[in-house]
Amino acid sequence: MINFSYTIWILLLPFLMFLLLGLAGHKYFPKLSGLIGTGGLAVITVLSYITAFKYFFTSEKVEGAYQKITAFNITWLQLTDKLHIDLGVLLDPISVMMLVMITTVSLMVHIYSLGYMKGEKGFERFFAFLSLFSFSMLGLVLATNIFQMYIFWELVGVSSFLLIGFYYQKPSAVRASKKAFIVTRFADLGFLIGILILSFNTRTFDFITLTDPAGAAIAQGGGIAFMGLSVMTWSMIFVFMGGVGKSAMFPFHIWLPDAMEGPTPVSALIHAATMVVAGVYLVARMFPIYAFSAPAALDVVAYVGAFSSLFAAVIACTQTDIKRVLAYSTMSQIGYMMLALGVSGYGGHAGLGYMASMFHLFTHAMFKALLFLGAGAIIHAVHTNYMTEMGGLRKYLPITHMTFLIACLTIAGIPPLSGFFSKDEILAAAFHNNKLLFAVEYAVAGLTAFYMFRLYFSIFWGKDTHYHHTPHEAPATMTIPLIVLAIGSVFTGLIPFNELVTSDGKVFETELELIVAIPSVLIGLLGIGIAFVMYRKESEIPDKLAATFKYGYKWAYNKFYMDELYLFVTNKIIFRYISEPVAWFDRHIVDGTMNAIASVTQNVSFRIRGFQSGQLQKYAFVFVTGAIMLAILFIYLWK
Amino acid sequence: MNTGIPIQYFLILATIMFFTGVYGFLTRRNLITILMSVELILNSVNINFLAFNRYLYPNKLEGMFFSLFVIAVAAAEVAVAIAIIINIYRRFTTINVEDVNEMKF
Amino acid sequence: MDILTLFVVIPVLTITGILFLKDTRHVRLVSAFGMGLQLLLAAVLVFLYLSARHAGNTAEMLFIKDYLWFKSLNIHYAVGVDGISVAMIALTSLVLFAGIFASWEIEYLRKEFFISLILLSSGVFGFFISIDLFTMFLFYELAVIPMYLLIGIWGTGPKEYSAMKLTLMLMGGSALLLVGLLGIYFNSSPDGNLLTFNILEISKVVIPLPAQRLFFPLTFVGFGVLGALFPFHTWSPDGHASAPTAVSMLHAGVLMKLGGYGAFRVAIFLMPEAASELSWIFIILTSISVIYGAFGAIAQKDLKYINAYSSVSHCGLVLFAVLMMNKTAMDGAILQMISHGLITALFFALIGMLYGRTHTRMINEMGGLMKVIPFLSVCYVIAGLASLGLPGLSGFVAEMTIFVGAFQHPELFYRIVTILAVSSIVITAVYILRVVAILLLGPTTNEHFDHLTDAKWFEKISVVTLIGSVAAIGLAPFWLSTMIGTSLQPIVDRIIALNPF
Amino acid sequence: MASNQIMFILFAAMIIVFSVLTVTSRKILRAAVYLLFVLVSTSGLYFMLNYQFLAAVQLTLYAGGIVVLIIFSILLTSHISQKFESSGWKKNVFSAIAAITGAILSIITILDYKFSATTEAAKEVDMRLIGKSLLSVDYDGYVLPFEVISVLLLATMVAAIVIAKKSGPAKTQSPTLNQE
Repeated sequence: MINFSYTIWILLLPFLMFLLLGLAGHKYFPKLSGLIGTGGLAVITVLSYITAFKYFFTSEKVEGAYQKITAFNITWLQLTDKLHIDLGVLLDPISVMMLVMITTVSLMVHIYSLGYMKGEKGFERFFAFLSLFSFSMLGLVLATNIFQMYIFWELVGVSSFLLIGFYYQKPSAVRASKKAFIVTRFADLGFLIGILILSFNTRTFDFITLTDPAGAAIAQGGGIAFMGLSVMTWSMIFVFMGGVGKSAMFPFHIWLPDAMEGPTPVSALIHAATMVVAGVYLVARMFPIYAFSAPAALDVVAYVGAFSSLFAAVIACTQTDIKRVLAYSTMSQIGYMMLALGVSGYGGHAGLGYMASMFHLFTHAMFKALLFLGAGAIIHAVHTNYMTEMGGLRKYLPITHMTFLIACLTIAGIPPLSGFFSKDEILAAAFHNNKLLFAVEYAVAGLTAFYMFRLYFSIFWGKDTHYHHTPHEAPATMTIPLIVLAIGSVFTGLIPFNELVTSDGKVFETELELIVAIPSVLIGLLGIGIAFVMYRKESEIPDKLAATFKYGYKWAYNKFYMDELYLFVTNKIIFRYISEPVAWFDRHIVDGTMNAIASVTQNVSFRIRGFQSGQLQKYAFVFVTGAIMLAILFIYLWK
Repeated sequence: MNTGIPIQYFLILATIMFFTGVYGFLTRRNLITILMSVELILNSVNINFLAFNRYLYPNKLEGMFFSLFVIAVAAAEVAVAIAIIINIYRRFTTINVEDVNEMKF
Repeated sequence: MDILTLFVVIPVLTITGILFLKDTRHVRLVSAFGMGLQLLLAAVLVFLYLSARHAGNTAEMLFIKDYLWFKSLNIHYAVGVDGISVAMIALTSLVLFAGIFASWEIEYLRKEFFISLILLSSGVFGFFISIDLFTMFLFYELAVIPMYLLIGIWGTGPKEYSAMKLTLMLMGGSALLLVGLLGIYFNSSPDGNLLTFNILEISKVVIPLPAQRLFFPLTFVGFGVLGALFPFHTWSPDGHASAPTAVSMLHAGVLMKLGGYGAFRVAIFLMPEAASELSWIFIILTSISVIYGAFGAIAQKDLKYINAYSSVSHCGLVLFAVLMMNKTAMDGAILQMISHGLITALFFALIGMLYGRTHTRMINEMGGLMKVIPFLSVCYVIAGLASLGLPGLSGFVAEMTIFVGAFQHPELFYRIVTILAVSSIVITAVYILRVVAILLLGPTTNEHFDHLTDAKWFEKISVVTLIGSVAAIGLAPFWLSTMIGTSLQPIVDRIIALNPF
Repeated sequence: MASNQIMFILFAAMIIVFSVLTVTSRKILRAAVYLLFVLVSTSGLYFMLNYQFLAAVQLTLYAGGIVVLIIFSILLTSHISQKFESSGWKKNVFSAIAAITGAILSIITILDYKFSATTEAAKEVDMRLIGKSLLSVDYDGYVLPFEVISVLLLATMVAAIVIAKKSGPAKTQSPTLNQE
C-alpha cells in the first residue's frame, strides 16, 4: 500500500495561503501576492500530479479495479452514535482525475491572472479568494463523505460569490453575485434535505459505505415508498437538486450568465471548468446509489441534462455578449455530461456513459477554460464584451486567434481534437440507451458548432471595426496559459479514460463507433459551414433570419424570460406577498395584540388614578366615609 | 364635683367636637385652618380620655398622662406643621390645600 | 471561596470599584479590567472542568457548593456546573468582554452605564451557575431588570416605550415562570419528604403527570418569552432597536439564551413526559418562529430590526431543537445558543459602530461602505456569512447539528417540520445578502460617507474577539460539541427512560 | 339643677358653638380666636373633672402656645382681614353628611353602651404624684414616654428650624406680598 497521507497538504496549503494573503497580504506584500498565490498553487499542482501518477500507475488494483483509498480522515463533529462528519481525503479515479484537472486549470488561470489583473485594485484580495476557491474545490472533490462535500460545496458557493462580486462597486456585479449565491443556496437546500433523508435511512455519511454496490446502504434503501417513489429516489432527487443548482442546469441556470460579471479568469476557472461541474461530480460520486437504488432519479438526471443542453444551445445562438455565449455553451456542455451519467449503467460497457461523462468533463475543462481565457484576452484588448463591436481581430491578436480557433474546433467535435472523442462517447452512450435523448444531443452538437463559429467569425473575421486604440496581443503571462491549454485541448482526447476512470474501477474496451461518429462530425461541419456563410463577412442573412423567426428569436434572445419569471417570484411573491405581509402582521396583529393589552391596562389605570388626585381633603373624605361605613358594617350589619 | 353629670354627656360633647373637627378638616381650604381643625379633634380625644379615666378608673392615671402626652405631641406637631406650611407658602405662594397637589399620580 | 461564586463576586467587586471612582474616565478601564478578569476566570473554569472530566470525574455537576439561606422554604444557594453551563459562562464572558469595548465611548452617565451593564452580567452568571430553582429565578430577575434602565436611559428612538414593553413582557413571562417553578417545588417530593428547589434532587423523582401537564407549558412559555417564542417575541425588535450597542449585544447574545437554557434545563429536564406529550404544540410555534422571523427580516429597513428578526428566527431554532429531545438536536441547540450569541453580538457591535459613523441605521440611506471603512465592512460580511451558515464559522456547525439531530426523530411529522425549518437557511441567505449588497457594496451613495474613519483600537478588540471565537468554534467544533454532549448524556438518558419512543 | 351641671352646660355650649364657628368662620384670624375659646372652655372641663394640672397645661400650652403660634403663621401667610371664598357647596354638604352620620353613629353607640360605674375610691391627683409617676421607673411609671417626648420635642425644634429655613437664594420672596 502506498502512503498517500501527504495529500492532506493539497488541502491545507491553499487554506494557509488564503489566510496568509487574506490577513496579511493587503498590508505587507500587496505586489507579491500574485506570485505567492501562483507559487503555492504550482506546488499543489505538482503534488497532484505525483498523486495521480502514483494512484493510477503504482497503486495495487484488487480484481483489476482501482480501489477507493481513504488517505486521511479525522472526525470533525460527532453527531449521533453512527453519524459523524469527517474531514479527510478520499482518492479514487474520479477524485484523482478531478484533482489533476482542477490544479492544471487553476494554475493556468493563476498565471493568466498575473497579467490580466495586474494593477487592479484588490490584486491581493483576488488571489486570496482564488486560494479560498482552490481550497474549497479541492476539498469538495476529495471529500470522504457526503457531509464534507456539502461543507465544501457551500464554501465553493461563497468563494464564487466573493469572486463574482469582486468589482464590488459595480451594481451589476453585486446583483449577480447575490443572485448566484441565493439561487445555488436554494438548490443546496435540496442537497441538504437529500442528505438528511439519505442519512436517516442509511445511517452513514461515508461515501465508501454508501456507494459500495454490495453494501447495506444500497441493499436496504429502496424499500419505503412515499408518493409513488421510494425514499431513496426522493433523497437522490433532492441531492441532485444541489447538483442542478451548482451546475446551472435548468431551472436553476439563471445565475450562470450573470456570473460573467466577475473577472474573466474567474469565469474561466469557476464558471466554466471547475465549480460548475461539481454537480456532475456529485452525481458521479453517488452513482452506484443512483444506478441501483434510484433509477427513476437517474432518469431525472438524464432529462434535465438533455433539456438544459438544448435550451442553453438555443439561447447561445442569439446572445451577443461573448462571455454570455460561452456561459450558455458551458451550461449546454454540462447538460451533455449530466445526460451521459443519466443514460449510464453500472459496470463494464454499460458504464460507458459514466466514463464518457468524466471524459467530457476533463476535456471540457481544458477547452472551455481556453475559450474563456481567450475571451479575456480579447476583452482586454478591445475593452468591450459585445461581439457586435468587434471584428477582424485576427490581425491584431494572432496567438489568441489560433488558440481560440483550436478551442472552437474542439468544442465543435472535429477530430482528432479532444472534444471529438469525449463527445462521441457521450453520443454513443445515448444512442445505445435512449434514442430520443440521442436525437436531442445530436441536434445540440450542430447548434454548438454553429454558435461557436458564429462567435469565432464575428470576432476574428467579419467587418473591419475601427478601434480607439489599436488592439495588441496580451503579455506573455496571458498567452502562455492559452498555449498550454490549447495543447491540452488537442491532446487530452488521447488519454485512455476507459482504463482509468470507469464506473466500477475496472478497465473495459471501447471502440470508435463510426455509426455515431461520422454523422456527429458531419453535423458539426454543417454548423461551421452555416456560421461561415452567415458571419464570415458582413451579411444580411442573420438579420433576415431573425426577422423570419421573430418570436422565436425574441424569446431566445431574452433567455425565454426565465430571469423575469424569477424576478417575479422573488420580488412579487416572496417580497411583496410574503415578507411584507409577515412584517405587517407582526407589527400590527401580534405586536398590536401586545400593545392592546398594554393600552387596555393603561386606560383602566388612567380611570383609576382619578382617585389619586393629590387633593388631601378628598383622601380624608374617603377615609372618613370609609371608616364610618366600616363602623356601620361591623356594628350593625355584621353582628 | 362632677356628680350629676353622666359620662355620656362628656362623650357626646367630645363626639360633637370631634366631628366638627372632621367637618372642618374636610371643608376648609386654608392649611392653617385645617391645622386648627386637627387641634379640635385632638382636644375632643383628650376629653374622652379624661372622662373615662375619671368615671371608670378613678384610681389610675393612664388617661391623664395620655392626655398630657397628646398635648405635648400636639405642640410638636403644630410646630413642625407650621414650619412646613410656611415653607409651602414660600414655594407655592399659597397655602390653599387644593393648589398643593403635587403628590398625585 | 469556590470558583463559581467568584463569577458573581467579581462583577460585584467591579461595581464597587466603579462606585468609588472619582474620575469617570477610569470607569471603563476598571470595567475592562474586571471583565477581562472574568474572561480569564472563564478560561480557567473551562480548563478545570475539562481536566476534572479528563481525570474521570463523572458526576453530573461539578464544583457543587450548597448553602442554606432560607430555611422555612428550603431555599439554598446551590451552585454547580456541567459542560453546558461552562460553555454558556464562557460565551457570556466573551460577549461581555467585547461589549465593554464596544461601549468604550459612552459619554452620558458613564459610571451608571457600566454599573448597570455589569450588574446585568452578574445576574446572567448567577443564573448559569445556579442549580437551585429559586436562586436561579432570583438571578434571572436580576438580569432582566437593569435592562430597563439601560434601554430607557441610554437608548435611542422611542426608548421609553421599548424599555417598558421589553420589561413588561419579560415580567409577564417571569410571572408564568414563577408559577411554574412553584408548581415544580410543591410537587418536588411526592412521597412526602422535604420539598426542594434543587434541580438535581428534583430530577431524581418523577413529578406526577397531571402536575407536569399543568406546569410544563407555564415554565416553557415563561422561559420562551425570553427566548423569543412566537407570538411572544415582539419585545425583541423594539427592544433591540432602541438599546445601546453593548446592551443589544448582551441581550441578544446572552440574555435571550437564558430562555433556551432555562427551557431546556428546567422545563424539559424536570418534566420530560409532559414535554414529549405537548411538544407538538411548541414545535409548531417554534417552527413558525424560525420561518416567520426570517421572512419578517426580509422586509425590514432598519439594521437592528433585521437583526432582531433574525434573532427570533435563530432563537426559535434553539427552542425547536430542544423540543426534539434527542441528544444530537439538544447538542445542536446548545451550540446554536453559543454560536448565535457570538454572531449576533458581533452583528450588534458592528451595527453600533456603523451607526456611530453614519448616524443612521436605515439600509436605504447607506451604500458602498466597503470602500470607505473596509475593516468594519469585511467584519460585517463575515458576520453575515456566519449567520447564514457558512462552513468554517460557528453557525454552520450549530445548524447542521440541529438539523441532523432533529431529522433523527422517529415520527414523520417531526421530520417534515424539520424540513420546513431547514428551508430557513435560504431565507436567511436572502436577507443577509440583501443587507450586505445594499449596505456595503456598490458605489458610495452619500458623499458624507467619504470621510468616515475605520475601526479604532477598542472596536477592533471587540470585533476580533468575537470573530475569533466564531471561527474557532466553526473550525474545531469537536471539543465543544463533546463537552456539551457528555453533559447531555444523563439528561437525555433520563428523558429517554421516561419516554420510550 | 346643680351648679356643676350648669357649668358643664355652659362649657359644653361654648365648646360646641365655638367649634362650629372655628370651622365655618370666613375670616381666618377670627377662626383662631374661636379656637382659643374652645381650648379655654376645654380646660374648664378639665377643672370640672378635677385634673387641675392638665387644665393648667392646656391653658398654657394650647391656649398660650399653640394658638399664638397659629396666629403668627396666619400673620405670616395671610392678610388679617382676608376672607376665604367658601368651598363648593357639594363639598360642604357631603362633608356635613359624613360628619353628622359619624356623629350620630357614635352617639347612638355611646348611648347604647352600659358603662359600669366603678366603686373604687378616686385617687387624688396632686402635683407630687404626677411628678413621681412621670419620673418613676416602676410598673406604672412614665419615664420612658417622658424621655421619648423630650427627644421628640428636641427633634421638632431642629426640624422646625431646618424646614422653615430659607433653602436658597432663588426663593427670596416676601411672604406677605404676592398674595392673589
